[in-house]
Amino acid sequence: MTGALLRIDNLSCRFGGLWANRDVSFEVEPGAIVGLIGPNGAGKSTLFSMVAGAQRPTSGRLEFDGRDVTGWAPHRAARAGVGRTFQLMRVFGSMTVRENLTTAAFGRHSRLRDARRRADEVAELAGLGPVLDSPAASLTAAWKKRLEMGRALATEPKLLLLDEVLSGLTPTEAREAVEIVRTINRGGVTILMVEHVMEVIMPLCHRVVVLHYGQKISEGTPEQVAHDPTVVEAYLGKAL
Amino acid sequence: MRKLTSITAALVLAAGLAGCGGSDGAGTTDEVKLAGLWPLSGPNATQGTDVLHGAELAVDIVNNDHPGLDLPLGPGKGLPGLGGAPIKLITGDTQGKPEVGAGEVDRLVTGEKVAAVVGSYQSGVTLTASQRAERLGVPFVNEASSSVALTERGLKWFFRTGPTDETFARSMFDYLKARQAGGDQIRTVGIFHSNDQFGNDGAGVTEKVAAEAGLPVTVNVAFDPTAADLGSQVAQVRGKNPDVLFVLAYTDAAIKLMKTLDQLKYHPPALLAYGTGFADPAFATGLGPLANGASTRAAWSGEIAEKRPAAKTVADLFQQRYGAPMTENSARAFTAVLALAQAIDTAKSVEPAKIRDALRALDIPGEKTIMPWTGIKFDDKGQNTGAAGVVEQMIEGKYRVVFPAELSSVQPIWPMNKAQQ
Amino acid sequence: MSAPTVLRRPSPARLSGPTGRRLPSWGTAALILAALAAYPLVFADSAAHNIGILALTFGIAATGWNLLGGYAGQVSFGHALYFGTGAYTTAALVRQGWSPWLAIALSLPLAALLAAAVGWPCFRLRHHYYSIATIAVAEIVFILVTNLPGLGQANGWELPVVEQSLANLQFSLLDKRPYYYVALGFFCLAALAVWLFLRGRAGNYVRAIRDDQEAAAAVGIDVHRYKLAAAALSGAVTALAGGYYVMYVLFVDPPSGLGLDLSVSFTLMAVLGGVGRFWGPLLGAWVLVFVQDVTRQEFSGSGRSVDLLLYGALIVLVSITEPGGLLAIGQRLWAPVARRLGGGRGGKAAPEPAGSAEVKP
Amino acid sequence: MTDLLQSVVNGLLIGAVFALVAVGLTLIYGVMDVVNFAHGEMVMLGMYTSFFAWSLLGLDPLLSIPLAGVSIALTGALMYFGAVGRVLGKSPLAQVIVTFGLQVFLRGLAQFLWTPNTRTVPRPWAAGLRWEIGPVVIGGPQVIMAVGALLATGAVAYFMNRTRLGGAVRAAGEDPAAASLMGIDPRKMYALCWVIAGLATGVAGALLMNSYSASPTAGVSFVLMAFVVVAFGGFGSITGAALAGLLVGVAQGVVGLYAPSYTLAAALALYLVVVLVRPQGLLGTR
Repeated sequence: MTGALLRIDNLSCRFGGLWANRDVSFEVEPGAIVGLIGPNGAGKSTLFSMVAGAQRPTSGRLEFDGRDVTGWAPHRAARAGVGRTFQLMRVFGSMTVRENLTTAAFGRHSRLRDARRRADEVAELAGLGPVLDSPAASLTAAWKKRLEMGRALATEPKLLLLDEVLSGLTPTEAREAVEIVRTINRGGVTILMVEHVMEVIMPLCHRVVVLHYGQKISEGTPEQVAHDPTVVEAYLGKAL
Repeated sequence: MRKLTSITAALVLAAGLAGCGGSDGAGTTDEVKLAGLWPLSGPNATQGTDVLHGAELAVDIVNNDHPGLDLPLGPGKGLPGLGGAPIKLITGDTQGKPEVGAGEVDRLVTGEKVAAVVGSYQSGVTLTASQRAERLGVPFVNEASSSVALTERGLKWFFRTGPTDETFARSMFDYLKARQAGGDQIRTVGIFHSNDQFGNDGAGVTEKVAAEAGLPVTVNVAFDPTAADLGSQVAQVRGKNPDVLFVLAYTDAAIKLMKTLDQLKYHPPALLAYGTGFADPAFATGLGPLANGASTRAAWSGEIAEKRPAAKTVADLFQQRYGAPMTENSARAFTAVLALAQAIDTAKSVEPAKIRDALRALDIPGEKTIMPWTGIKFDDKGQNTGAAGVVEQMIEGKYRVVFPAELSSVQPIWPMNKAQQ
Repeated sequence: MSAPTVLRRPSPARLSGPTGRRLPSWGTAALILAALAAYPLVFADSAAHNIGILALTFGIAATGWNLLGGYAGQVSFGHALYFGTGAYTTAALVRQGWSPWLAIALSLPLAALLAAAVGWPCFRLRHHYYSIATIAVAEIVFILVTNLPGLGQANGWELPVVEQSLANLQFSLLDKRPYYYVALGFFCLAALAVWLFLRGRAGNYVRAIRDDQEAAAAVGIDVHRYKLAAAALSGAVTALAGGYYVMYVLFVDPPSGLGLDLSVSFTLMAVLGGVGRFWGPLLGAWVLVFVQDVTRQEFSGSGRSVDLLLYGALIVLVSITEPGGLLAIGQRLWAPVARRLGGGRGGKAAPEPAGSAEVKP
Repeated sequence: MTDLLQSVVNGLLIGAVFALVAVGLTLIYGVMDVVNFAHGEMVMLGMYTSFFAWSLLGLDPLLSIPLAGVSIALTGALMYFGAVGRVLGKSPLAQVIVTFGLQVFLRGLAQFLWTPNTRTVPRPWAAGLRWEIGPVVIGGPQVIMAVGALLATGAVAYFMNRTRLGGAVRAAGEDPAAASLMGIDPRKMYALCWVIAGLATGVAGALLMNSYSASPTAGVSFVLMAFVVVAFGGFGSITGAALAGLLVGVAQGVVGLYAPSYTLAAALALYLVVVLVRPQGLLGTR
């Protein structure tokens, strides 16, 4: 492997007169866990949406796995190997957890039996065993977040985009979730995760990118970023 | 599984046979069952019920003694040819839907074992229902569907007592010829019709008869009866200003048209309608004086009762029984049922084939009917050759016969807007 | 004006009731089939057969509607278009002397193509926008067929009466059981096609699309393509009903083949019986055809019809009390009985959803 | 040329009525994101109210405007509390279906109570008026209906855009959660929305009785046009509906002149083009 798995090149997105992202560039190398952080409204979710194909960039270029994927439809991005979760937990409510996973697994396995097997593997990995036959709509938020991860994983992605999968969890739940993320990563899946709580992901990430007002203001190892005065100012400034 | 099915089937068959034992009625002469198919619920229920009343009254005339009534089967009880057997009318509701009408024919013929079917007001329903009667080999007598096509299908069991659109068109063009002879200028004709079956058929026939009469059709507007506004459509007619405007419209559009004519202050010298909306009592009550001047074809008119004692008796009986005046629809149904009863009486049998042969041979003179017709005699297509229409004009809130002269009681008002002053 | 976000977000779970049992087992299918096969033997008169034939035929159409409206969540109010495609194509070809079997068979791909062609632009629209668009398309076709020469216009088409045989799809009217059993055969065919579609990947996909279109796309589902696939099969199944219907009635005109009322009745049957449930539309069709027949007999002559009133009340009641329709109500009533009967099997049943969800991760 | 001019004038006048009918529809849509398929039936009930006010009380349709407005406003409230309000937050399918059910129900109810017969007010006061401007003739009822419709539309627009209560309704529509934080009960605002829509629709019904006939299906032709108008003007926009109403009116007038059978088809085609090409309509934002 020579190049990066994901290359974001001068990506911008504008809504009316408002820039949600402006000239953001960074790379995600294969096998890494990269954190994308920033205060509320920093443009993290928009950037995510663009990578996942759900939002068309105004300008700039996206390269994934050596291919130009700028402006691809979300299902094509998913087929190419970009899995994602949704911050607001969009599970398939009328289906059971197993059906949710099976549906996602159908992307790589056209036969029901194979898809089911993949679903069971993922359920095992994401610890979804106890709720496998429950309707997804009846799950608690913590379970739904876990299902979101499992569902994305069932598509057998090369890159997994996790959108605030840790926020809103109790400390115990969060620790378990972090463990799951690690396990997934050890299985060879590259991870790009959005969090706005820095403390939780600092120990998890190999590298961190900081967005503020739609622009990248810092990038580096968690330690480097944590001590970057621009970052501190952005967070404290926001707090004040 | 198969075993289960066959056991169920056997049980069920037994139950079915036991349940069905009651209906044996075929061929007995203690009463003659006739089916009456009309839109008794749904959007045309008012007309359907009116038609039903006409038919019921005819059954009453046959079944009960009406001494002195100069109509077939009037005096005496029941059908003398069948030992005084009474007629029983079994109704079926078509809801004005062709498919429902068809299903009802099957039910009444196979279930109730009726000897013949009368129906079914709308041409579309008559079409499917009479096809079923044909397949089942049972006579079908139609009372009020005027679509020419019905008798052009080569059916062997279908008979129509009433006039067709073409007959009506001829009556109206005869009227125009009479007007021309009287000095009115009639050089062009316009047609204004709803774009449904009734409107399309009527417009086609009008064009054909107009061509025969040598009158050019200068404007032919098909309108959507559900359109909110007819202003543009009327403006189009006004632009060509025909001397006579033929109209085919249901009630709502008929009222809309008259209002639009008034609002645009445009009235053709004559407006001749093909009944339906214009014959609906709601037309006169809803429009009041605005309805004045409109003319329409009619198969029957209250005024005919003034000229024929039998018609007067029947119309009075109708008013007595139903608290409403007899209409052309009820009169047509009355006539159809009476004609059918006469045929059954002559056939002296309830066998469908014999009834059909009797219908073929039927010949009732005009004065033995309540209609302004020369009589009832079917051609080989099943069309009554004696059927004819009259032309009426709305004068001071009432339809008056204006043509033919021998049946008319008033002079037509020409141009029509003179009637509105 | 931007749209409200909180109250609007639906919980689709309410729509389809218990999960995991949506597709029928062979046992249920066999039982239903046996009951349907026995019906014309139990009720032997022509009127009952007529009800059965219409219920099965409309059941086919409603099952077709349910695939798109219930399973894929695209509520069409224009399915009469596909029914009409089946009816008109069959009528046109049979009038030319074709075999009705061939004619019906040919009308199916035609309707599928038409459904896909209509869906191509319209599936970009969501919810009401889509529903209104389906009305618009169907009504435009209705108006065109009514007015343009060549398709019978408002007068409609009558089909010729020919020799009675299975090949001609015309049977005796004295005993309508052949009509009934052919309808049953067609229903089985339609049900099988829908079942085959739903049981595999496509079935999961369309349900995912109904639940959440964005999430569906995010797991790699080509939303547009699967909507089109569902629409195509749905259109073909509905056309099958139309084709057979026209062979039964031997007449078609715009109101009876393409009318908005027809579209509404398909929706109604599915909603009443249980939308997104396999047997729901069939149940709804039987109930509606039966209710219509009974009220027609009951109120005939009064000039008032009560069927519309009743239908409307039923739809409103079902939507506000149990969107799962009669089947869901039946299941709810049956559940305590089943629990008592099968008390010993409690351990095997899946844990209560709410309970299991409380298990801490 | 005269015909064309006449058609344009007719179209403008009837277009004003389309606009008023569309206002209620667009209001409910904009605030609640619900399409009221029973809207035409509310118009129809308004027409019946006006008819019976004439036949039983001898009131001219113009005088029964308040009565019809209030009656249909109540009907609107009833529809909201009895049915529509109960499916909010449930599946989108239930929301689409419930008003459809109401449509079938109300039409059936009218037919059951009042038979399918057509009811007309024979000689409303407005029918006595007529103006002639050059070759163009303008009927009194048309003018009265158009003026009344424009006034009513203006009143609704004023209420929604210029009053506190109207602002609260809009707030509840834009963000129910935020509105409840500000002490606005969104459900009350929704109910109010149905009342206002009912009011506007009832007024439209009474105005229509100056020239039209009441029957159970009388609302159909207006509601299909209203859908087109709402889409054309931008879902949720009252001003847009007013403008679009006039445009659609003129369009159907002109189409009526050249292709009289296709007025409705043309309007529906217009709807499809608008939602597919410019989904936000004429004045819709977003």
